[in-house]
Amino acid sequence: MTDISKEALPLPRSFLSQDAIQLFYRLLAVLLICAVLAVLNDSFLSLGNILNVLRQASLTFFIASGLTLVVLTAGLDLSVGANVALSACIAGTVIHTTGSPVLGILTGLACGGIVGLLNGIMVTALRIPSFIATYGMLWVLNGLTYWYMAGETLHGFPAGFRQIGSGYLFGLPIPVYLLLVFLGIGTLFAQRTIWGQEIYAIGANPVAARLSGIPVARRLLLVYAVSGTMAGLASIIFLSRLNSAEADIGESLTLPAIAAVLIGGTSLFGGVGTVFGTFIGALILTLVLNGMNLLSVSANWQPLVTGIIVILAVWLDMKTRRRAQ
Amino acid sequence: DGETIAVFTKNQTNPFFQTVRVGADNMAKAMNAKTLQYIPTKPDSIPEQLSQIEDVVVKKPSAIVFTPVDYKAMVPGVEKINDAKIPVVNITDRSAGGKFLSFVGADDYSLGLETARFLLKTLGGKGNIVIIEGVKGSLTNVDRVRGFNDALKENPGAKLLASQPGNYQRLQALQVMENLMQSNSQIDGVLAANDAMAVGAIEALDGANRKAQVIGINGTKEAIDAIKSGKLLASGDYNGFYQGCIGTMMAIRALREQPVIGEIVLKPTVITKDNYQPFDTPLEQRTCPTFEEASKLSAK
Amino acid sequence: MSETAVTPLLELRSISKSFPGVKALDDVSFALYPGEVHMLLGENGAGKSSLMKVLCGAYQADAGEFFHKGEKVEITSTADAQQLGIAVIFQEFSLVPYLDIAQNIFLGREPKGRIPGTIDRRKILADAKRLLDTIGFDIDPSVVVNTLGVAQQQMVEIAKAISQNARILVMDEPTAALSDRETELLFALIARLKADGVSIVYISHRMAEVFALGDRITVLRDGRRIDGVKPADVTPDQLVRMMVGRNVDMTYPRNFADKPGEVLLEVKGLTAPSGISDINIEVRRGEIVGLCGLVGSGRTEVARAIFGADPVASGEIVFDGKPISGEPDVASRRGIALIPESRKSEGLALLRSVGDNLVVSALRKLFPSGLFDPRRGQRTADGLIRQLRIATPSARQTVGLLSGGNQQKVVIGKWLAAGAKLFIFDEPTRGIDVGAKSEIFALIDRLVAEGAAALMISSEQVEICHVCDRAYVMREGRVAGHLTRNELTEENIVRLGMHHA
Amino acid sequence: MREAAVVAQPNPLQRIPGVAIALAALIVLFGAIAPGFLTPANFSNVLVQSTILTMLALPMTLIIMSEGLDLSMGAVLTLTSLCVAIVSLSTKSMLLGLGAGVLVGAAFGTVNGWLVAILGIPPFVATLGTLGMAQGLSLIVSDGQSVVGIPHSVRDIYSATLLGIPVPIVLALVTYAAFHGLLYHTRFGSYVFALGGNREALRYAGLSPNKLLIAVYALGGTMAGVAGLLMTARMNSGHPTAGLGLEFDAIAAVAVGGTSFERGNGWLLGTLLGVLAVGVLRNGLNLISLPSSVQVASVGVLVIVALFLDGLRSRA
Ligand SMILES: Nc1ncnc2c1ncn2[C@@H]1O[C@H](COP(=O)(O)OP(=O)(O)OP(=O)(O)O)[C@@H](O)[C@H]1O
Ligand SMILES: Nc1ncnc2c1ncn2[C@@H]1O[C@H](COP(=O)(O)OP(=O)(O)OP(=O)(O)O)[C@@H](O)[C@H]1O
Ligand SMILES: [Mg+2]
Ligand SMILES: [Mg+2]
Repeated sequence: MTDISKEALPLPRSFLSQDAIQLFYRLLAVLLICAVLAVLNDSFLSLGNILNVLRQASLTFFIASGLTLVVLTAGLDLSVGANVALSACIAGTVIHTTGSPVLGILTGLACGGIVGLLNGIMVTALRIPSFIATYGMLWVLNGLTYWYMAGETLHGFPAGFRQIGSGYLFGLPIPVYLLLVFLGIGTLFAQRTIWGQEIYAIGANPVAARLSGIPVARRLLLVYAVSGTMAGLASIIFLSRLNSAEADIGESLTLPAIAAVLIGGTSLFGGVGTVFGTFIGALILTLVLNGMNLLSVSANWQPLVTGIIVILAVWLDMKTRRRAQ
Repeated sequence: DGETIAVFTKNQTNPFFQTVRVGADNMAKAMNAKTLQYIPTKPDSIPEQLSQIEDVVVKKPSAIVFTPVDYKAMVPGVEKINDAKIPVVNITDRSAGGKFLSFVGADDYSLGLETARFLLKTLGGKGNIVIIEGVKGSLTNVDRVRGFNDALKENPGAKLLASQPGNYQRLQALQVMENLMQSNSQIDGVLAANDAMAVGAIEALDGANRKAQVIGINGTKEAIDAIKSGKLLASGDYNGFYQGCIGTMMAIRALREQPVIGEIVLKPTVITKDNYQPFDTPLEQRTCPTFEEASKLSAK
Repeated sequence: MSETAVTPLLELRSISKSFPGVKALDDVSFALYPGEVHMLLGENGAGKSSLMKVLCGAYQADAGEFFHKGEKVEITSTADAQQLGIAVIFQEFSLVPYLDIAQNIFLGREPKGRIPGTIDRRKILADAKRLLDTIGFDIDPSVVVNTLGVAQQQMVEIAKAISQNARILVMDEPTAALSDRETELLFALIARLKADGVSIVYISHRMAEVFALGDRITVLRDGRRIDGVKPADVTPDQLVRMMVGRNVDMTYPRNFADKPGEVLLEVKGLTAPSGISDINIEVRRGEIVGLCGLVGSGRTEVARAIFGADPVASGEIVFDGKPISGEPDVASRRGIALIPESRKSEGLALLRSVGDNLVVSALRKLFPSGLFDPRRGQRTADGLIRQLRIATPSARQTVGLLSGGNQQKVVIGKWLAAGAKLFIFDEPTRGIDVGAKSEIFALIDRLVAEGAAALMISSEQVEICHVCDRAYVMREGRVAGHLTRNELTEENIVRLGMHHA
Repeated sequence: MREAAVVAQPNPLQRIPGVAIALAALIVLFGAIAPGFLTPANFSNVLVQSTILTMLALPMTLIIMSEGLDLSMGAVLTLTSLCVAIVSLSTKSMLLGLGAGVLVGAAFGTVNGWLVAILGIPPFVATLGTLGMAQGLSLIVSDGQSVVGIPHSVRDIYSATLLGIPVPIVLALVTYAAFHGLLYHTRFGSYVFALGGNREALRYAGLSPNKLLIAVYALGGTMAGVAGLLMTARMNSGHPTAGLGLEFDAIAAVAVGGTSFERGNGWLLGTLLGVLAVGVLRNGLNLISLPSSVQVASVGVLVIVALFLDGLRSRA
């Protein structure tokens, strides 16, 4: 039962919307982390390192941006990491056998998208809770990938293809351009299209959304397919950046992506959050790891620190939202 | 003839264990036996390998060729096998307990030492070095890193800048390397505890248009290709294929009451661009050593 | 009972309570005497529920004092209120779905079993059975609450309140979801409680109940107390004027069309797994067609099946000359609107803003290019807020914070924006005050006058008789009869709707 | 929390749930094709292997009933397992080890409850955070190494038998009985139903939902502590990654077992069946030695199929 009095959102007094205020706090947090790291380490503020952080954040962001849409509908996609692995392996094989990067990229995106679509079908047609459905999918995908790769590594891709992940354009890494492009597209899609509005409405109350004439099932399919396609995109970036792929690359990608979404202020209950927030979430996560590397902090501390940051970020988010009343 | 050999490996994601499995299959086929592969569905999962042992004990294969996912935590599992009186050969990581017919493995320490020595020799005994470690606490990692460090100690001119874990993961190694390059303007050598991380580090160096000598360990196909193209300096050969072959051979020989060798520690080979050719053949086409060859290997 | 002779059982003095953007209660005083049924009246958003929440400690008043039997007390928590014997039956129930009736009644006060921490199962069932008997509710107390209907759940609520020896019972629109028969049961129970000296605060929008039950009436308007009167001293019209501060015509004037337009909706032999069969219905432009029957006769199911919200087994639905089938998005694109009976769970995204809720069905129409323009959305919402006189500080207010009537207007508003041609209302006036009611009917009248049509489900037969051109009466999932304008009387509806009458 | 539309739902006890069908089907299938499957020794195997998961899945059921989730359980189990190992190693006492493990587990559970109840952080987030913390602490206290050489008394817990029944099975049965009693026959159990079903009702009954929530999560942590002892006993050592990921298995077992994620509708027996279904599947596949990649996929398929069956029935 919804306790309105507790979840009461304030009347915005200024022109700034709640989301804008939250993003502002997050940017402040980013600046704070940057300031601390800059004081502790000389090389932190170098252009090279900043580009470095952005490039590293981009991979997390690609996965997390699609995931954001899923979470906005009050769903979850635990299979994104496994999806990246399978898509990368299949795309890699296609490039190897056909020699055509374009074909490979298309297969990678398609593979990711199809997996996402299957997730969507499980959630809509079979009505399995997304959390469970995508957990099942995670293992199915792992099984497929393991079988397909049979413990081998794919490696060695054409130089042109490798530019996507490791090339530069006017001094900026290409993934950073892609990041900006998809940040823009994602934000526009969520905020400035009717599909975006419908996705927010579905997250806020799926029953009411359906009875308001929103094609809920189709939108959910779209959202899961987009999430899958973004995982496919991430797999391409991964391939071209690392010049290789093996079956276990996905495992370490899922939780950071979810963490980025949550740190970015998207609510698991659906209907609240922004793609830009997710970008900042990815940035914060990457900055912290970067800082720990620069400061030579033992990696043993990394899970601990990440855990604390996730809790802190969400708590502060709730705090500031409440105080804004 | 027709014995079934249960082969336990750590995961289905690391190419190294694939070479072990192919080696075991080849040898079994050659000796008219067959293999059953047991691999945890979650990579390196201790509880799962323990469960698999329990299930296999029910199934009673003729013999077992066993790689523990953790050399200490799997001891109770080995004891279960012993209790069930199934002959078992230990390969790759030396189990901390239990009774084995034979141990076939490589010496991680000398592997790390030799490979690192090769890199330092190439650099003329000096330069700035970083180590990228594998999974903390895994036996292979501890010994390899110890070998790296001892090689560094022999070369006082070399300076260790950082030793950070990449968890045997390509992406993590790449990111660690990228970050380390920010705070260290000159890196001359990279000692990576496996090939995937070595290749990850190379990608990072390439991306920043910087050069350093990199070594890895395992002698995977990918590493051989990188050595061929001059990107990777060397890879310490862990000889997974031989481990699979010889482990299976010992198990089957024991069943057939032929003599076995109690311990074979494969000598490290540092694969470089001068000697990579024999390693450049597809796994399936490689041939297992004969017993005589194997006993020669053990003599060293 | 003379007011001067008896000290009030409970008295609230000068209570004020504000929420961001609204002053919900402004210097309200309220006295409750032993053994009386005190009706609390007011428009939607007048502050009735807020006052009761203050009374039971769920809300903290910003200012004001409480007196219990003449002594000053503090009520800062629900525990305080319980201590004073106050129990509340809310508009939303406070039952635990997967516990049985007995456990629900004695939640937190379970009889202890022999092993520490356990519940004495036999005693809790026996106690519950006894209690249910006293309120005349014949049911097995080990039935899980989740399987009960709304009315039955309400009875459990009342049993729970009584088990706490409540001396003051607050009921917030208790009959909103009850059938006539269930309502009679409830009234009988109230009479019995009253005889036992229990004081009852009763919030209702139904005039008939006010006069049937009330000993005294307090009227609120815009968070202020307007007056306290006795039913004998006022007429319904006077009461309404007090509530809305102006004259309201309670006869819901309608401009019945001389001859209805062409057929807009035709339902032929509709059968659905949800329990309706062989439904034949026709709705023409310019008409308001009633759909009546007892609660549970399947009216909601008909509405949902037409709208595509439930699957259909067989039959045909023709809308605007063409057959229609599929999900609600198809129906809504073709111009059908459903205003569902449970607006909170099915009609609104409670945590989103009024504006977001108002434009959600009209997105495709307002932004044919697919690109959303927030400013245009805002303007549309503002227009609807003005047109429907929705009481909200702004389009940015969270819709869950509006009063029930205004929430209902938002649900209707979203279909106006979408330009629907056929409006299916499921209990459109449930929980809605007289002022809003006549506004809503005026709105419906205008819509049909402009060529739209309406299919209206209502349990209030008076309303059906007043506003409908004709009506279908349902019984046990089938259409039991059809009543033309001239035949449309409460008597006829009841006769057709009763089981085997 | 969202107001769910009031839908009449049949009591899960009154229908045969998908999980029971799946379990029965698996047993019949493997009985027919897997050599050695239908032997007492193998059944004992499956049961023993399922004990650790049972100990996590039972409290997880209560946590999910409270509309919560505990993602930290696997990591906490890992940490407690290490604590058991380290403490029993240094004190030579199994009981002190168990005490330490349970204490650490309970502490983590309490922190989870505190984050969820008092700070109001969504359970997924709060426990994702503590997952990281527990994992980090495991690495730090062990420095990434296995802890070995612990006293035999610890190990005996896993290998000993009581009246011919392996002790882990006895422990799991006792735990199930305790949870069954707790959930269905105590006041606390009723309040757990109310936590997910209607928290307001608790408040009006003068009970503190926050305290109850903390208790539920603390119970989860405590059970992770007990399971940690079993894990240490099983491996005869402590290991910093031993239990990672078990929480998802536990959640899958709960979900497969028919506990819904809304409105406090929980079914303990279903959870047990869910755990067993996972155990039987893994065991059977090992016995027929299908390729390992098929085994990987099979658990996912089981989860999807069981929930799909349930979905079919609840719609029919
Ligand atoms: N928790 C809250 N936060 C903000 N505003 C509130 C809150 N609760 C009530 N209000 C506002 O206070 C006013 C009084 O609301 P209340 O619920 O008391 O009206 P009511 O008389 O019960 O109306 P109805 O007949 O529709 O139930 C309304 O304007 C409502 O929007
Ligand atoms: N959650 C529920 N649990 C059990 N029975 C229910 C539930 N909800 C509704 N019912 C019962 O199902 C039957 C059908 O109700 P439904 O609401 O469809 O009827 P209706 O004709 O639309 O009446 P109304 O709209 O006046 O409620 C009724 O007997 C009702 O009491
Ligand atoms: Mg009200
Ligand atoms: Mg109805």
